[in-house]
Amino acid sequence: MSAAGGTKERWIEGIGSLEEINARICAPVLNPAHTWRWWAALAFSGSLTLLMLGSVGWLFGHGIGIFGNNTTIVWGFPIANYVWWLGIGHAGTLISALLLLTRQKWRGSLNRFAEAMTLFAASMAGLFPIFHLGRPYYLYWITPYPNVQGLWPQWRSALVWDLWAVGTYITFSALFWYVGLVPDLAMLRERASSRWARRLYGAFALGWRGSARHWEVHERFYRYMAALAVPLVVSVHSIVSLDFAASLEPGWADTIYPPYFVIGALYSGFAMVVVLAAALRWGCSFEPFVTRRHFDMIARVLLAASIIMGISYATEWFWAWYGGERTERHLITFLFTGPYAPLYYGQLLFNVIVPQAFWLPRVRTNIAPVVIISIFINVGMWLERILIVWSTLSRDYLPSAWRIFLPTFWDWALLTGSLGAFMFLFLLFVRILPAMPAHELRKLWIEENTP
Amino acid sequence: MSEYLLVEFDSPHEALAGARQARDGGHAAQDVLSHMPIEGISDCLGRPLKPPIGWAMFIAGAIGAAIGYFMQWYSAVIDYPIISGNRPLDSWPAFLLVPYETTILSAAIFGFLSWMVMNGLPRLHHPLFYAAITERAVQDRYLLVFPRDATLREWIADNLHPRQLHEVRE
Amino acid sequence: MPSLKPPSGLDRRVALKLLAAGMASAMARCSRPDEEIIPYADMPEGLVAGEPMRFATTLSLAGYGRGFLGISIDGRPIKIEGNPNHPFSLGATDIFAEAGVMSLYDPDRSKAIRRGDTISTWGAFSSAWRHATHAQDGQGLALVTGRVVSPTTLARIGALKNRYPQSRWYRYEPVHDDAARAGARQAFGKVVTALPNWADADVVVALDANPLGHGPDELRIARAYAARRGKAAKRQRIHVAESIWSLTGAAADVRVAVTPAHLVEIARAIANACGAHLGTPELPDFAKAFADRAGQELLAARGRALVLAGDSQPAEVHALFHWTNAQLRAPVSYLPSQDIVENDHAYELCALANDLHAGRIQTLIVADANPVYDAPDSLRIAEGIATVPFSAHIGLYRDETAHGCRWHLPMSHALESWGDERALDGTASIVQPLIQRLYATRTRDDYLAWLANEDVTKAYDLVRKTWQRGAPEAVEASWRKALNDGVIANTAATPLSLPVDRVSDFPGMSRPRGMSAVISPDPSVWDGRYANNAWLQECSKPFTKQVWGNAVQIAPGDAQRLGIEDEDTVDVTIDGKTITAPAVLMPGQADGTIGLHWGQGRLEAGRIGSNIGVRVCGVGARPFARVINGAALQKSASTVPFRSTQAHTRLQGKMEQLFQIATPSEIARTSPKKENRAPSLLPVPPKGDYAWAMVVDTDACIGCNACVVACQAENNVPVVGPEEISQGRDMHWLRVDSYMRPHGYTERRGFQPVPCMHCEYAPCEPVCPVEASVHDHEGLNVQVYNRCIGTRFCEANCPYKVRRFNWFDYSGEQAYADEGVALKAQHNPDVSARGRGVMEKCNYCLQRISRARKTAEKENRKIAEGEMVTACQAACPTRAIHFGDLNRADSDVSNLRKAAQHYTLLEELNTRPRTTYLKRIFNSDENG
Amino acid sequence: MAQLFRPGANSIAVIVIVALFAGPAAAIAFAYFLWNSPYATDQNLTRAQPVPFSHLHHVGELGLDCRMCHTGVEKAAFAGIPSTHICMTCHSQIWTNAQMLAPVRASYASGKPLHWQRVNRVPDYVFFDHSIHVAKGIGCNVCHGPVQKMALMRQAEPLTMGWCLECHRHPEKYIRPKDDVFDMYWHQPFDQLEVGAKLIRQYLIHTDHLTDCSTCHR
Repeated sequence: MSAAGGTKERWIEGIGSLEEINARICAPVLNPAHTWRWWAALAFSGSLTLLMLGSVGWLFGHGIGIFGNNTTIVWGFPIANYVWWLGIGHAGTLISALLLLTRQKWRGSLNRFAEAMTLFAASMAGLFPIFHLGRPYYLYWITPYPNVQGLWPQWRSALVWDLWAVGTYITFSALFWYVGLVPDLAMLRERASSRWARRLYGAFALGWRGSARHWEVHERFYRYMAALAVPLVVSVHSIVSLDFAASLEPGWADTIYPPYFVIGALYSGFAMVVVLAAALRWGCSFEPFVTRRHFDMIARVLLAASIIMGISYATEWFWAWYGGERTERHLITFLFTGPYAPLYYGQLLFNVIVPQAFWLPRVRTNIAPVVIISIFINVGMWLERILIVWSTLSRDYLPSAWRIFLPTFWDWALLTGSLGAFMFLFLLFVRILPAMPAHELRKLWIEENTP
Repeated sequence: MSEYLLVEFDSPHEALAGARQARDGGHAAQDVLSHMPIEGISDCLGRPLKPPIGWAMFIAGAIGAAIGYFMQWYSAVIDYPIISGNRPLDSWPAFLLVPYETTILSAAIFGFLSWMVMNGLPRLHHPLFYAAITERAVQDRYLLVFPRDATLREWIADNLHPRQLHEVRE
Repeated sequence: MPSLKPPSGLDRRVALKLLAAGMASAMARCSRPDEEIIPYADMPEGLVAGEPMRFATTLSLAGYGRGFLGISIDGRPIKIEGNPNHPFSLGATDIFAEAGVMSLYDPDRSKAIRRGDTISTWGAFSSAWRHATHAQDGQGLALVTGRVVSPTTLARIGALKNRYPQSRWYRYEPVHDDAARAGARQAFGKVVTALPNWADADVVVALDANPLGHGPDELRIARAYAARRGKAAKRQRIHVAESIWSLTGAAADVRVAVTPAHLVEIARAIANACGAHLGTPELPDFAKAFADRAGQELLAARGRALVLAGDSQPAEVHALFHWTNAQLRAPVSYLPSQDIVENDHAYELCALANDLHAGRIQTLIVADANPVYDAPDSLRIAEGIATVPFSAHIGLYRDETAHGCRWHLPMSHALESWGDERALDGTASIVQPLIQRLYATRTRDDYLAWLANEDVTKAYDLVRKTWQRGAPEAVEASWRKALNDGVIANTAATPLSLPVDRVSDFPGMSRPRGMSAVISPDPSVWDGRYANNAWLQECSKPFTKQVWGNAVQIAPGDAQRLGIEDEDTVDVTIDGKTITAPAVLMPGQADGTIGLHWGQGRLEAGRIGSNIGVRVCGVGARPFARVINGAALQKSASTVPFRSTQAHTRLQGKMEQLFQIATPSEIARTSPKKENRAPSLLPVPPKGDYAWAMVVDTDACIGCNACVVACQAENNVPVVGPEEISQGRDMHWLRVDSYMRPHGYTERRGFQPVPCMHCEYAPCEPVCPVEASVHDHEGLNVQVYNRCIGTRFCEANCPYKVRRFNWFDYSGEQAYADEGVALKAQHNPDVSARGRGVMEKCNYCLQRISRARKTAEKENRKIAEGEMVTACQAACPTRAIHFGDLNRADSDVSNLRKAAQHYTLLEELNTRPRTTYLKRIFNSDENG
Repeated sequence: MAQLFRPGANSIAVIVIVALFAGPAAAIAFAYFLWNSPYATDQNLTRAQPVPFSHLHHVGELGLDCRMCHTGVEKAAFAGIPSTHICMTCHSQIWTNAQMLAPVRASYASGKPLHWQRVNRVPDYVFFDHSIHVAKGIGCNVCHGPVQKMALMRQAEPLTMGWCLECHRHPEKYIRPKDDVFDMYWHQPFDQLEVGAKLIRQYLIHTDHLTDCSTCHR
């Protein structure tokens, strides 16, 4: 690129040298500034994590009767939380993979922490199906393992598919993330002061020397993984959507579900990335790497996604009306007029209406509004998930089975607890590992600064 | 015991140029240490690098797919056929999802293993680490690696005009 | 002897436990504790361990006996079934009979003699009795009982009377028939029991009469009713005029809802139609139309027409209808009343109150009655009893009266007692114990005999004495036969032929001010004596679907007028007394009427029944008045939760497909159809040795809930309790959905029992990740509890929502888990008790199928048609539930599936249910 | 700089990584074999009994028929443990004052039953029925082993579900003529498979239903 077009086009601002990049990126790990913020946040999220652990103990002690579920609305918060968290977990891998394949320069500043987010969010997601089981200690029966009963999983069940999809996704993301980390771990190995820290980072750096062979293998492997990641991500939330779509229930048995779920996943995921990016920018002074332009780009993505969500909702209404199926129609009227109506309007507002503000460049390029709208989007997406679970089961085929779901304290405790645990893990991550991929940013900086 | 001569450059381009020159001068560098990938430099080494990691992953994926399907088919059709919603015992459409995932899973895992093998990692202890400069190689420098040899050293000093030369001894 | 080292179990088990823990308890099938087998020291004759045995016995309702069979395994009664030989069971049961076992094992039953609150001894009581202050001749000695028709008990009372000539016996039954008795006196000059021969009537007109509702005659009538619903027989037409919904009203072909005052006018109109000249009735048009039509049809069917007046009707109407029936030559048999006491029930209770307050009673024995709860507050019975020097209560529970009395003597449950009962028609049957008495209790007869200090005081001897007839060996033979058959041969009374006095004058009813409260016994707990029976408390009432409480039923019109919403809490004020309860809107109820139920609001029922709902029998001046005028209704300040198992009952538009109705002519027009099924990509189901299927005839179903409780007893279905119900959770495997469809000026109601559909293409199965929900080769959709991990995907994907989940450890943590031991004894050992976190559901009584199959296979034959009977099918008084093998072309179910009125619930989903339905048929082609 | 790691570290690192992948697999395999082993199934386990009853003596030496004591075996699910009364029908005549039999006599006198320890046992959720197996030609010793050789009763087979299925899937391998069910010395004919197949048809055994879950679990 030309030096002339320099400043405006840049993704890294106000950096004078490679050393500066390294120093900034290692700072939170090796010599952090204003740590009190971090400790405060850690304490807060830690207490929420304790709340989660407590509720889980209570749950296993008393049984899932402590949730608000009932005879007909057999699924409640845990399933909604599962879908929501997993959705958030989709952005990371997709950012690093899709943007890598499409050679997007702004990927560099986001992929590392986005992948971490993916990992933590997916782990949270993975927990909820276990919490929701009547007999969680028999979870392993879903896996094919040699046993004295001579029994196997029932492979036609979407839940078994979930297990494989989520399991694969978490393993895959972890590998992808770790391999990307290795060169930076090598850097930390050399920069860390204490001998033990160096040995620790050194061990995980596996002796990376940055030799030409290393880079050759690394680049290829990284690209192939990216190529695998995209179909994987798409498959995972499609399979999750089959928990609902592969059923007979009104409002669930919809062919639109898989794409609609995948987009929804990216949507919430990118929204969460915005929040975390802002937090890092503020907390770790990563201003040079996470610029207004980054937020602008994500905002555009969110805008596009919000429009697709709007279309998906409209499609559901249209088919309910056009298909003329009694229960489908009744379900839509129920959504608009029933006891859940406020939530449904909230969903539409947050997921479709509010994000339209991104049409205005002024909104897109200012970090505060982007972050606020992103939080709205996350709330809206959670509402969508819970309504998908509730509304259908509340208005099933037989009126005699119509019930209403009333969440209990434990429903809320587990949800907020999981948020805390997620935050907790993320905080640990920024203090232990480089939250920005130093080697990629160095490359980018050199590209941007070579005449 | 192996001893090296490390030739330091300031920028990727100089490093690349140096490597080319050395190759053309008949003294192709053994290796390059850099904090970032330098496009095309692998062709300037003694023998070009073409790690077949793609093939490794492809084969692993294929095997993963086969195992994934066989597992379901064997358990649901052969070992314990059970009537479930009167679906066919071999419900192949439903049985396609698990293989899809196992394909990717095994490709990834095997890919990671080959990543290590082909990189010769883990290699926590390496003679090059005796050189202090290797610290910077993973941070902001570019080093060509040659065998330690006086004549070669002079030739390099004259032709590649590097920033600096380092020798690695035990 | 060889030295035995104990199984070196412990260390190994510990090791295994740790290991298991280490593997995240990966291998749950580890470390089994030692288990003992304890054989009999001396095995009883004929007993085979674990095999069910049936014994004939008798349970009474409102004092009248009905013969049933008790199933007992290893000496534990676990289930009650109908006795085909008994004319008032005819092989069927009702909820009270089914729940009998639950009462037997109820841990709250009284177990010890008590003086005040302290546990006392028999010795202490007998000395106290000897010093009781009543005179030698019994002056001041009072005995209070419910209705008594048992020969043995009557003999005891007689003996007591001999011993104490001046003593006084007060008998009253809360759910009484005073109006009918008075009517009979007017018509025939004496009290008689009028039993309609329902099956012989082509036209029935019921005026607030509820013969299909719970009561001693229900099962007999229901059988007859069903007999006339068959597609072959010439259909009966049932006209019902009533104020609030009754089961008979729901079963009616033509129904109007009018106020009690108008009911009397309808009676007048009908009598006029039959030739009485009683002046012109004042009726609104629709009611007049109803009366005219009913009158015409009655006349047209003279000889096969029948009019019935309900207990809420004044004596005049009863008398008038006796006359009308005579004019119609109606199929009614008049029998001498078994209830030998001349006075009416309400009168007796008032007399008791007066004598108590007048201090005419020094010694009071209350035997198996609960006047303190039953009597209206205005009688101040409790205060009266408090003034009595010596008062003793004999009863199953330490109830309100027991608390009011000085002494309480625990009574044995019928299933652990010897005794006898008579049915409405006098048919006598033996009460035979199925188990040794669980606690130190005695039967009512024991106590009475002792009080009368008879020489014999063992219930068994007393009963034997009653039935000493003829030569000893003959006696023994007939005794064995009686025990075996469950009825004592030719003890039924012979019908009387009675001249009917001409009814001259017929007073109209003055238009009442305010609203009229129409009160009836609770459909679940009767007059309150079953209030502590958890099965019955959780058995949802037919129309309101309410459980664990009672409600105020009001007409939508009134609700609108008073600004009352469904489930609002309301105050009903009657004679200055206020009842606060949730309101439930009942389309099809007469404006200006309020529906109330007796039986709730018990204070001392036990841990289950106390403080549930509101006490209704306290209001009013007359005891047990069925209609009280001048009631006021208003929205209440307080709120009482309304707990029901079905919130939505009204079907409109496309939803009417869910509960299909037809008229005979429509059925005639539709030709019997082949089973035409929607195409499917799925293969045809494997053809097993049997293809079990169920057809539920919603036309025969009267919504009595017997099937629900039967299922509960047979399958160890736990009770969840009021809190869980409010959460929207319940456990019934078989629910009876109650539906109504708007129809002209009224509503048409019907019932749809919904067990598992056992879909051939079951949606619940492919979604289960662990093969816990699977099909077997006989077409059963079975749930493997021990494999279930509780994902609940199956229920989520079940369009019929028939699966039930153990959110908590219901089978262990019932309201009385602490004393659950006795209840465990009720559990059917052939059925697993489900633990926490597993799904369960109807399995067509798999244990019965399995037993039938084994019996058949041991004889190298197939299960015969009709050999396999499910619990719900066995209980059903109208034989609405048909079960059998579709592989037999000639089987009952195969034929019904071809019938014109056959339909499949949610057929459009093409789940191919094995449980299907027959349409409800309204035998009246007028529409609206 | 000095090296961070000694040369040995390279090998250690490799070993660790290999362990990461091999470890879980090994654990699962181990668990499976453990849970199939007598250690977990209680196979061959004898238990302390109030009276050291010897099937070896009663069946092997005296040749008593199983049904003499296990009276329910043809009628009911539960084969039945003999009541004290049954023991005493003989032991009121012979060994009338054997020390070993004191508990039996005590029980007979007091009417308090003997407390035996269960040896062969399936979980509560398995509804096993002796009578039907006996009626369809499954011999006692197929499951209970050579009882006539056991001085003390022990669990002869693992009694795991997998073990049950083996027979429910291939009854022809084990079925025998009804008359030989109680014959402890019965030996399979050389053409067992043909004979078995014939008996299955003859006894109207519905093989497809045998592996339905509902056959044993409800």
